[in-house]
Amino acid sequence: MRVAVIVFPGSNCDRDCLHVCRAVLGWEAIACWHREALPSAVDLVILPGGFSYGDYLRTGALAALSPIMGDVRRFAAGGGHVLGICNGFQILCEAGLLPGALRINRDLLFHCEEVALHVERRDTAFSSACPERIVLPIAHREGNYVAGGETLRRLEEERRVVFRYEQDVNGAANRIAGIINEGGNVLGLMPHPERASEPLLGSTGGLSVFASLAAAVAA
Amino acid sequence: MPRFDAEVVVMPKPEVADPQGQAIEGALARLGLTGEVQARHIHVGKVFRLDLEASDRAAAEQALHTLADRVLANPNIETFQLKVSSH
Amino acid sequence: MPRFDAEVVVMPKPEVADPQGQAIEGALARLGLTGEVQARHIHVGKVFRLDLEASDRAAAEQALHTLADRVLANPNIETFQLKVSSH
Amino acid sequence: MNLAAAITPDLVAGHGLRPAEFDSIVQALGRDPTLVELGIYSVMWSEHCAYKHSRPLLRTLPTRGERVVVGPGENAGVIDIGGGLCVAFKMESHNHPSAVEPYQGAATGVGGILRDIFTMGARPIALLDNLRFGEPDAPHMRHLIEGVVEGIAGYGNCVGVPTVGGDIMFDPGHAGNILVNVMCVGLVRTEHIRRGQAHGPGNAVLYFGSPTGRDGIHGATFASGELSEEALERRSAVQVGDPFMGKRILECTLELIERGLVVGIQDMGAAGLTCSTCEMAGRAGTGIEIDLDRVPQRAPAMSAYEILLSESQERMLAVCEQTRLAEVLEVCERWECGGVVIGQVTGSGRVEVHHRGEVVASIPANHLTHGAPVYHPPEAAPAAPEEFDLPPVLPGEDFKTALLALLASPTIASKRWAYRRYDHMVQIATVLRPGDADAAVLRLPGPGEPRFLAVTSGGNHRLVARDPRAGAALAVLEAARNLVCTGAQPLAITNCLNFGSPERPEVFGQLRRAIEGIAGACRALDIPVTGGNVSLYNESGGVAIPPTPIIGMVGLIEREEHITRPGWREPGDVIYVLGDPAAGLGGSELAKYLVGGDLPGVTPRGPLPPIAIDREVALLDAVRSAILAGLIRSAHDVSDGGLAVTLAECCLLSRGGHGAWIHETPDGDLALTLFGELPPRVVVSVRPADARAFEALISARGVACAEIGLVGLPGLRCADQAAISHSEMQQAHETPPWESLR
Ligand SMILES: Nc1ncnc2c1ncn2[C@@H]1O[C@H](COP(=O)(O)OP(=O)(O)O)[C@@H](O)[C@H]1O
Ligand SMILES: [Mg+2]
Repeated sequence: MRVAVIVFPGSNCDRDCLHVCRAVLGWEAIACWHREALPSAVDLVILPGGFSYGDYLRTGALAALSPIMGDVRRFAAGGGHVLGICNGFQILCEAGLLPGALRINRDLLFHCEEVALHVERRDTAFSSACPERIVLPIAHREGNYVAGGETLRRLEEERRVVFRYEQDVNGAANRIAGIINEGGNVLGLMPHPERASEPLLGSTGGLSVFASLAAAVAA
Repeated sequence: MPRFDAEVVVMPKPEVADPQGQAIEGALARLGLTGEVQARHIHVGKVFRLDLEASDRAAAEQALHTLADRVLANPNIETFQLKVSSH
Repeated sequence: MPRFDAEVVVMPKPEVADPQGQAIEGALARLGLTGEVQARHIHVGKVFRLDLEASDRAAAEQALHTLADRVLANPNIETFQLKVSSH
Repeated sequence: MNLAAAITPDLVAGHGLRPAEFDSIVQALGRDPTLVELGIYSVMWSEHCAYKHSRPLLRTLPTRGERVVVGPGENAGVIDIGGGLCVAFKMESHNHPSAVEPYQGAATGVGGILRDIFTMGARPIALLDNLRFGEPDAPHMRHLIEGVVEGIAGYGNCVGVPTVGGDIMFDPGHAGNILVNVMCVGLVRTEHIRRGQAHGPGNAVLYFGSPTGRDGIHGATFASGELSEEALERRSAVQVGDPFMGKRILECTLELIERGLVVGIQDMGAAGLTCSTCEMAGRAGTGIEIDLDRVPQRAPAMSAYEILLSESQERMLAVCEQTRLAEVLEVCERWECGGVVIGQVTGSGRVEVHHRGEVVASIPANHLTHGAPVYHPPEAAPAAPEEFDLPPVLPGEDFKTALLALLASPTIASKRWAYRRYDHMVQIATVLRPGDADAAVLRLPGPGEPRFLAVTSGGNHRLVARDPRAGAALAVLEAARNLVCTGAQPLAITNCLNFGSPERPEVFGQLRRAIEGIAGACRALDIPVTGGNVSLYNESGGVAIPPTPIIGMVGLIEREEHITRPGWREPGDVIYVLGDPAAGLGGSELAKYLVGGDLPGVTPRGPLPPIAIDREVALLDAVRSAILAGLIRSAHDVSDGGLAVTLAECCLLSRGGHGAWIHETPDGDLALTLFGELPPRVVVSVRPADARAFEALISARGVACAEIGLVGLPGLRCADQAAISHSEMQQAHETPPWESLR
């Protein structure tokens, strides 16, 4: 498994993703600066969490315009797997790779805590190894998913909501925590699977997301 | 090159929830700051002010539109208004 | 009671650092999004649009000023402009 | 040289310089200073930079130890934790800026302490914040609390450094002058440690980060030829933090250092460019020559005075060899943080500043950094605290009411409302998170079995107000107890001394005693002080804040199995309280509850009971040995609210939801046993099978050890009192501070 973790100015979970990929999963993981080209022959691209461009303008908006996003777009168009975590999800929405947008939480506050998720589908590249329910940490102030009524209806109809909060944590439409694109190869997820991948840190719910990806790539 | 003062106002689309506007409305109701006067339907947007250097006003307006549409606003959830005036 | 459309524009004071404006300017310069046209001195502020119900325009203006000064703007680092028009 | 503005005695006084200080300046320069030089001296010789009142006292702190790599005097202290790894840590105050503009004041406080850490070459791995507010129910105070907490979150979250600890206390004595202290901890490999020293005449002086604006310029308070009316108006612009730039200069600095591209480096904090150039030259015994025309500027037409004294945030100054300059600038470009050579290192021993073709300042660096006078102001012994009569002991049913009230009181209640807004998990190393235990525990990187760093910061100023020497010693001991309860060995402290005006004899008396107390406790624990900060003149309306020394401490846990938590583990485990019996209820949270509040003037209630530091050290040793021997299942420090609150927390933190049945009250009286707070104690639980071995180990160390009960069914049952359920305790404890006072 060869993974590229994209580093934008202001990304701050890049090192965490690299650590989990390398030290926990034993994958080959490459940090890729946003002004460089995407390395060849990668199996997975991760857009990590953080505050790309300081979250200025809109979360993810400036990063979505970064040179590397052209490569990511082509990679995704070719069927490559892309996982956007937290800020990465925001970037995918801003880049138009996923529909909708993430706005400020209903209570206007940053939330750092563990939340329970219902895994809506276990037949995707990102969730095939997940149990029905997983607990993952969230850490965001802009995690309130919004989309037009038509888009929401399609998302639900096409079963593209893969992860749903059990409780309403931030005001997100239909308690959406993670969605997938039409091709099933691009997933945006507000909670942080990389923060729940080692028993020492309290929980391992996130491992199942990575295990799903490993299976999908191997298939 | 001529210079222009430009302004872009970006507002949330009316159908998109505006938690900031709602929070302010709630706070105002509680504080009773405005006395007899009722404040309602508060919406919070962003304003960008900048200088543009362009060959003429049409070029400036064109560039500003591109900027607003591609960068400053997210057309999924926001609308924008432009203003260009001579410096 | 008569209704008024009100708008408050809150901008960072010119002497105060505007990291957001600076970051956007830097990103735009690198991306070359505005083509031939140069965009400079970008400042980012907030816009509040609301409805006011007041006995008359003066009362509406008065209330809006209180609102802006006490709630919507942070006088330490921001200035504001008001606009009131009939609905 | 531009001597345009006449240097009048008024101008000198307006710069906060005393006549004798001015004479010393004239003597060192051999002439009158220019206005710019006066401004430079004014900030460099301010209390904040020069420690005029505290330096002789600080010298009495123990600063040596075999692990100390860098002691006080640099941007941060550094200790060696083995395996080629060092810990850099320091604490800083941002009290006054936060009182004026809470969000930005707190945010820039975080930015500043982060810079102090990465400037040493260390990657910041944790932030802690210690906040002191007035009672939270006043609308104005609520605004300050919200702003400060949001500001800390805003900066720390964005930069990606977890905020893992600290404390928050509410006291009418801080209502007019809130305190915002922030601590940062970083990791650095020994070979990457850098100092703020400008070695090597001929080397380039490089500026990177944000441009300079008219932010936070203090100095003179009135106009002069150079400073127009309008300039004055603009002058004190509030500093606005830019965490995005903060993150970029962090990464840029660490890359420059790791690649060996800088000789010395320093951030621009208080007094900006002036302070960093002078300190870097002063420490290296060299000189520096800079040209202000090359300094990136945000505002038009800035004067030399303004550029030099600006406190714009996120700016760095580095010294590099000319031959490596191209590489240096490439790194700066990559991280998008500018990078301009503004001067060079000289051998002159002077800081020489050019602006628009003129020399506007030329000062011996050493005189600026080390020439400031030292004052020994008159001091008075703090007034003896009034004795205070407690209402008679708690009548029967009231135990439950009292405990729930204490759990909900703002200072004791859970601080989840605050730390939930802080990203405390980023960097995926936080093993014990805020709210989990007495200290935060972080996984250290490295090959092999993981090791852990425990960090804590705090200080109960109410004890210091009652007895500055003993109270400050207790703050050090509490920090150590917090670490020990998680299984760590305490290694070193930093501190922030928040006091009123040292020119008040009683305040200076408090300061001296507090420093003596800190020094004494550190000596007894055999741990050094590696740095800190002094914040004086914390007053409002002519009244000083309660003396508030805050202690930050780091410790090491060598093995995962030594990490200890406060929550009960298994029903049937035996509960012990370790330490001498409670010596009274004066000054306790219970007393405060019974008299109905913390009225100003009532706070220091009665003298502290005598504290035998050697017995406290023995207690810590005993707990730690028992943890290392694998005899302890859970450990929790007894502090505010006494044993009752501690036991409630052990229940709430029990992952299995276990409760406790307390059948013994060894101090005789129930109220005293459960609500007495001093001398310090620790609650532990032990497997029944280990009880004998445990008792033997503890008593062999001469430490008092009383079995008080058993871990059992959910809820807390004490002797013949009504049981209190988990949900009742939970609900009280999770009450946000502004609601409990409604
Ligand atoms: N209370 C204190 N205890 C120990 N050392 C202190 C204390 N206060 C300041 N120092 C040390 O004095 C030096 C100067 O401190 P300071 O002026 O705050 O540095 P900076 O400007 O870099 O923040 C630092 O090394 C600091 O650690
Ligand atoms: Mg410093």
